[in-house]
Amino acid sequence: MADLRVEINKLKLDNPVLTASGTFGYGHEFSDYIDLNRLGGYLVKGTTLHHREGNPYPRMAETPSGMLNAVGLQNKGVDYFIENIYPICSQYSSKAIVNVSGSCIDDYVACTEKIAALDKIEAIELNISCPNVKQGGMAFGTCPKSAEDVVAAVRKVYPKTLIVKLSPNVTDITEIARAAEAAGADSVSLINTLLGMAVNAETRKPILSTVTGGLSGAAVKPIALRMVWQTYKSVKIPVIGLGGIMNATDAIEFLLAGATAIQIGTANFIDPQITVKVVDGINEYLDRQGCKSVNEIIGGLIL
Amino acid sequence: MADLRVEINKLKLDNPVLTASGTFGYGHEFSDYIDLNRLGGYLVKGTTLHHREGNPYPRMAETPSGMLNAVGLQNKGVDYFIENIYPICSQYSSKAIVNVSGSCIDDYVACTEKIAALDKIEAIELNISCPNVKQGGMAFGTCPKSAEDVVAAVRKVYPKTLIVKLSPNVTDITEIARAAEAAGADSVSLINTLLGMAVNAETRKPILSTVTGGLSGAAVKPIALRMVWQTYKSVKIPVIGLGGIMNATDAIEFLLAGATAIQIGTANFIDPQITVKVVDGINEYLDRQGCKSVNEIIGGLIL
Amino acid sequence: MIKKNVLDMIVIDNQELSNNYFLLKLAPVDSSQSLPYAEAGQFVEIRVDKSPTTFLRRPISINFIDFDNNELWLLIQKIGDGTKALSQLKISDTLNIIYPLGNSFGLPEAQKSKLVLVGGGVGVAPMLYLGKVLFEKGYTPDFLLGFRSSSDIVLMDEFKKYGNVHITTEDGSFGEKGYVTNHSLLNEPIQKIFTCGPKPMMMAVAKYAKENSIECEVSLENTMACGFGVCLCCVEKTTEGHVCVCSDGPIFNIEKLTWQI
Amino acid sequence: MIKKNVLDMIVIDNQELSNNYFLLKLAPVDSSQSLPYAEAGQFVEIRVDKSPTTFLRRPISINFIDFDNNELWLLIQKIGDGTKALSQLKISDTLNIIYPLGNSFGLPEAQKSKLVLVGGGVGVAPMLYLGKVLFEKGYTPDFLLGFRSSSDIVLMDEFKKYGNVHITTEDGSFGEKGYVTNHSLLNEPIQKIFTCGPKPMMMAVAKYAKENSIECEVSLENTMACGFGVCLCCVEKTTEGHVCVCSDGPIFNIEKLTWQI
Ligand SMILES: Cc1cc2nc3c(=O)[nH]c(=O)nc-3n(C[C@H](O)[C@H](O)[C@H](O)COP(=O)(O)OP(=O)(O)OC[C@H]3O[C@@H](n4cnc5c(N)ncnc54)[C@H](O)[C@@H]3O)c2cc1C
Ligand SMILES: Cc1cc2nc3c(=O)[nH]c(=O)nc-3n(C[C@H](O)[C@H](O)[C@H](O)COP(=O)(O)OP(=O)(O)OC[C@H]3O[C@@H](n4cnc5c(N)ncnc54)[C@H](O)[C@@H]3O)c2cc1C
Ligand SMILES: Cc1cc2nc3c(=O)[nH]c(=O)nc-3n(C[C@H](O)[C@H](O)[C@H](O)COP(=O)(O)O)c2cc1C
Ligand SMILES: Cc1cc2nc3c(=O)[nH]c(=O)nc-3n(C[C@H](O)[C@H](O)[C@H](O)COP(=O)(O)O)c2cc1C
Ligand code: FES
Ligand code: FES
Repeated sequence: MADLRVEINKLKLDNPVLTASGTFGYGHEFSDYIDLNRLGGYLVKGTTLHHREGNPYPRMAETPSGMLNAVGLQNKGVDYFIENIYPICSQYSSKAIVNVSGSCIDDYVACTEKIAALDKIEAIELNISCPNVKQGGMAFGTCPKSAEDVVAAVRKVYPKTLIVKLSPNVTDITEIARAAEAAGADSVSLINTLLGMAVNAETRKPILSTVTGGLSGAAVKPIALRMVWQTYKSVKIPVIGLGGIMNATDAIEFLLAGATAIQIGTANFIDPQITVKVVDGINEYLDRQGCKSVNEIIGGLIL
Repeated sequence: MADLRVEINKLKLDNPVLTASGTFGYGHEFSDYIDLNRLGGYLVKGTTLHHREGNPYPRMAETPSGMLNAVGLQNKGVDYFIENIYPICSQYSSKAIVNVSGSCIDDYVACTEKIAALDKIEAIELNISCPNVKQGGMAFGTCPKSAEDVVAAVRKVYPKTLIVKLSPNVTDITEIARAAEAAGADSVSLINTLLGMAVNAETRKPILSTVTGGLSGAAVKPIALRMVWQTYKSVKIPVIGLGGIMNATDAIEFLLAGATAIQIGTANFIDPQITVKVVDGINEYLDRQGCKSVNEIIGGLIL
Repeated sequence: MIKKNVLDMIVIDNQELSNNYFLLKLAPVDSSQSLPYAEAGQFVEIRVDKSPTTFLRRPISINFIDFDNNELWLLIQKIGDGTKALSQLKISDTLNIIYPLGNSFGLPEAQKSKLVLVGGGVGVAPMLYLGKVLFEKGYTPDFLLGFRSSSDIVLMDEFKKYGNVHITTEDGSFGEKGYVTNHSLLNEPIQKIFTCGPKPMMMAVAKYAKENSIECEVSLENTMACGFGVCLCCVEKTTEGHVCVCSDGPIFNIEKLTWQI
Repeated sequence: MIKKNVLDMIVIDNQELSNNYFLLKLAPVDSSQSLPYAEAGQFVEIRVDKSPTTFLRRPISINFIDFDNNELWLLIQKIGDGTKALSQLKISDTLNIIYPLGNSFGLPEAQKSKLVLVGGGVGVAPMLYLGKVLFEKGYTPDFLLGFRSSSDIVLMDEFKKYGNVHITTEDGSFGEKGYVTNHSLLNEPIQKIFTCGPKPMMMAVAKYAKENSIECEVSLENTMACGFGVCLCCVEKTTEGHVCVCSDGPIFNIEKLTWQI
């Protein structure tokens, strides 16, 4: 039984297994399947200042070893979260992290300020990489300058752990990571979804109402792993790795490539118990490899 | 029996089915499996001015619905091609297109000049997107300025059909496509492989000798399709689509998204007869849909 | 809320019914475990292990539960790779399901006039279990089942156990010719209609119900990624905005929908 | 060059041998088609259809061809998902192979002293067919087969039909204890060694051969994407630079390799 504790700046996690925003609801939806307290933490769904209806149906297309989504940040807004969800989150010992989205800097800031007031939320994840909204979202995350601006603005109002979630739809993700770091981010998480598209040949129509959507799932793992490795080598703040993690072995690969913690997204849809299986699998691996702490393998890739 | 003929600038193809460079050898290796003359054409393996040994073994890792390769342009050089392969290519009526690579502009130009002298080679594909070589390769294809420079230099010495192969590892592929167009490209083909990585958790080592490699196969199809669609809308020259095409339906999706021709890569490894099956499948589709010519569906996505 | 279970099931029967329908009968692998209760209209999410092109689970309605024999029945149409792989399952193969999911049909307090259960094609699936539940409440449901042709008709003998069965076929090869909405049964007094089937059929049924002020519930089949309300992919636009078909549905009263009927 | 064929095959037998080896016997689906000729040392590429994690074909050596009965035998070790899916094939399942691929063992003009066929673990696979081919030339091969333990030993009766069989086990539970390179057979005059097995074993055998000036061919198992010389993924560094194991090999004379032995 190895020591699984990791730290993302001030945020102390019992283990490195988190869930990816937008794939885990508000967490409590999984209470029939797993003991939520066994997770290091969970990212609640993308939260915006105001209520958002999201994009029209259809929003999903299955692809080889993956899926496209075009949810478009449907959520009831930050006030709804505070009133109705926060009290539930507070019942779990596992750390809830709020994924904050916005269409302009002011919205990000206003939303963050409200979350900052919540005692039991020790960290936020700033989503500057959503490919499914017309304004803001990914636009912030594909250019170092705008990434820096939004992170700096949020940093001013947020004293707790600030994680910035990066888009993979860029030429050089390390450039954006360094911009986030320079603007005061405590950690970067990557990757959000890759922009993709699906077509129905018979009807000649796009499958998604929005034509393009975000690709996630096993298919993206090689790309995510590469980006985590590149980013790990180019920033000093801890990296949180995600993208296509389907089992414990995948998670371990991300830890070896430099991730201090990992997030599980799409895999929750296929196996709603996968998160705790990954916690167990990491434990077994560390025992098998004779490691006393998970920190021994973080970034431990042998070249 | 619909009319399958398409044109890529001066290059006239009997049908839109081509093969992707590096996945089809020099073509004749498939003569046991298929009648090569049934293809629109085939892209011969990446050819450089000088002989290249490529990267050390291991060069391949299987990934979910895809694979990573790190071949690194192993080839015997353009003179070898001219002496030993060109005579074989000339026996087929199907068009051979040479994929030209280099590590500096002079090499691209010198290699192109030699190919330009070959009567039966009516087109080249300029590979400015190989992720597996240290110098040149993808570096040319991830910045509009350098893409423009190399395309312009080659354009000067190459009067026949010049196709430029684009890298998907960029923030905005249409920007690079427009740069290639501005520099005189007759067509752009996309996508080359996505930069990825694979790790062996038990040994803690990267699987590829080069750590990172290029991702291809079904997994990348949604990304490729999206890029083809974006590029189709933003340039006037014909687009050649590829990336994860595994069957006729996939090929048709690319045609609908705006590809005038398509290339089949990794799928050749799994079914060496797939190319002719795709030709047949496109034909059946057009008949079923009551189309007289394949040109009726190119870019025919209904929004 | 009924607890959702992730269950390993064993195939105890897999029968090719007419044309491309098959009936899959499952029991818990652990035979000492009895199938938890589920309500009519709920569905399961099946993990399809041996189909390389099937990444996500597949939602399938509960066709029938035989609690005495601890059997779960699923009536499935071969559509694509996922359902084809399921059709090839052999006795004693195992598969993993999430069970039960979604809301359920609203059962009336008392039967006043006809309760009509309209199923079209594979949409007849949830009607069998619903019919049984109604039957056990002492009601007499009327099944109105529409098929392409006589060769598509499935589970007739089962439906007959729980109510009156009325059939339409598009080609007239059995029962009344035409669509379910043309069937003479609809001329009689109806208390409530429950329907599942192709969207155009459900819209026609909903239209009929609306015009005749009959209460009507439909079972939607929006494409799903998770099946339990966390991905927000399966949404239907309702009078209350986007709601999840998998968790707020799949059963909706037509009054809540924004269908243009 | 032998023509490469893409063949649909039917499983006529799939036997679990010891531990995690199994023997898959295949025949052309079209039973009027006879298996084309293949040489000893060649391999096939199998498409694994029912394993979602297996994207590429899997290379497997020809273990034996029974031309009289039109049977192709493959001896396979369960390693990962692909080979596990193959181990679950049932009689009359079909699968698609590319056949035959690669070069072949170099057969001596005449037998002068011992021809030793050294196989380790699943590396014994190609030795059976090679033994048969040598036997039919009138030679008497000596099989030197190394296993972990007596429970791993496979196909003994088959090997005995074509030559003398010598066994080593690492735990000494059968035959001589230790590795193949320690076996007493190697003290006798040897004309040529053919070997296939884990790389450390082949290197030890190659070293022995080199030191004793015995001609030696090894069968390599570099990871492959295509299997027929077009992807350049499977390369081995040789005295002539990078060559493809799938098309220039898998059989190499050790003189051509750059192994540090
Ligand atoms: C709540 C619910 C209950 C269901 N109950 C049953 C049932 O009892 N029996 C049954 O046979 N089926 C049922 N279905 C439908 C079933 O889930 C699909 O037929 C199945 O997922 C198809 O999987 P596949 O892999 O075979 O086909 P795929 O390869 O996924 O699809 C083949 C083709 O059909 C289209 N398609 C598939 N599913 C849908 C959909 N839901 N909406 C629109 N287009 C679609 C795809 O776009 C594709 O073109 C239900 C669906 C839902 C949401
Ligand atoms: C020419 C040739 C002939 C072969 N003949 C036989 C044979 O007759 N019988 C037989 O059982 N096997 C044979 N093999 C090996 C066989 O191809 C592999 O065991 C098989 O591909 C594994 O597939 P899998 O999906 O079960 O495992 P995978 O999931 O692909 O692999 C499981 C693990 O084993 C490792 N691994 C798999 N294959 C190799 C390899 N070639 N080199 C290094 N590591 C590897 C992987 O990295 C992974 O860690 C041969 C290989 C070659 C190249
Ligand atoms: C249905 C769906 C909804 C998502 N919603 C969000 C979101 O609201 N905010 C966010 O930052 N990422 C969102 N994502 C992206 C995931 O958090 C994650 O970055 C991505 O899916 C890659 O991880 P995976 O391959 O493990 O799923 C969403 C992904 C999916 C599939
Ligand atoms: C083994 C391998 C070698 C490749 N070599 C080249 C090459 O030499 N030149 C090139 O432009 N692209 C090369 N590619 C990229 C392919 O041509 C193609 O762009 C890519 O594989 C995506 O298509 P696919 O998914 O259909 O394979 C190679 C791809 C593979 C898998
Ligand atoms: S399918 Fe995920 S919320 Fe309904
Ligand atoms: S495996 Fe493709 S060249 Fe050998």
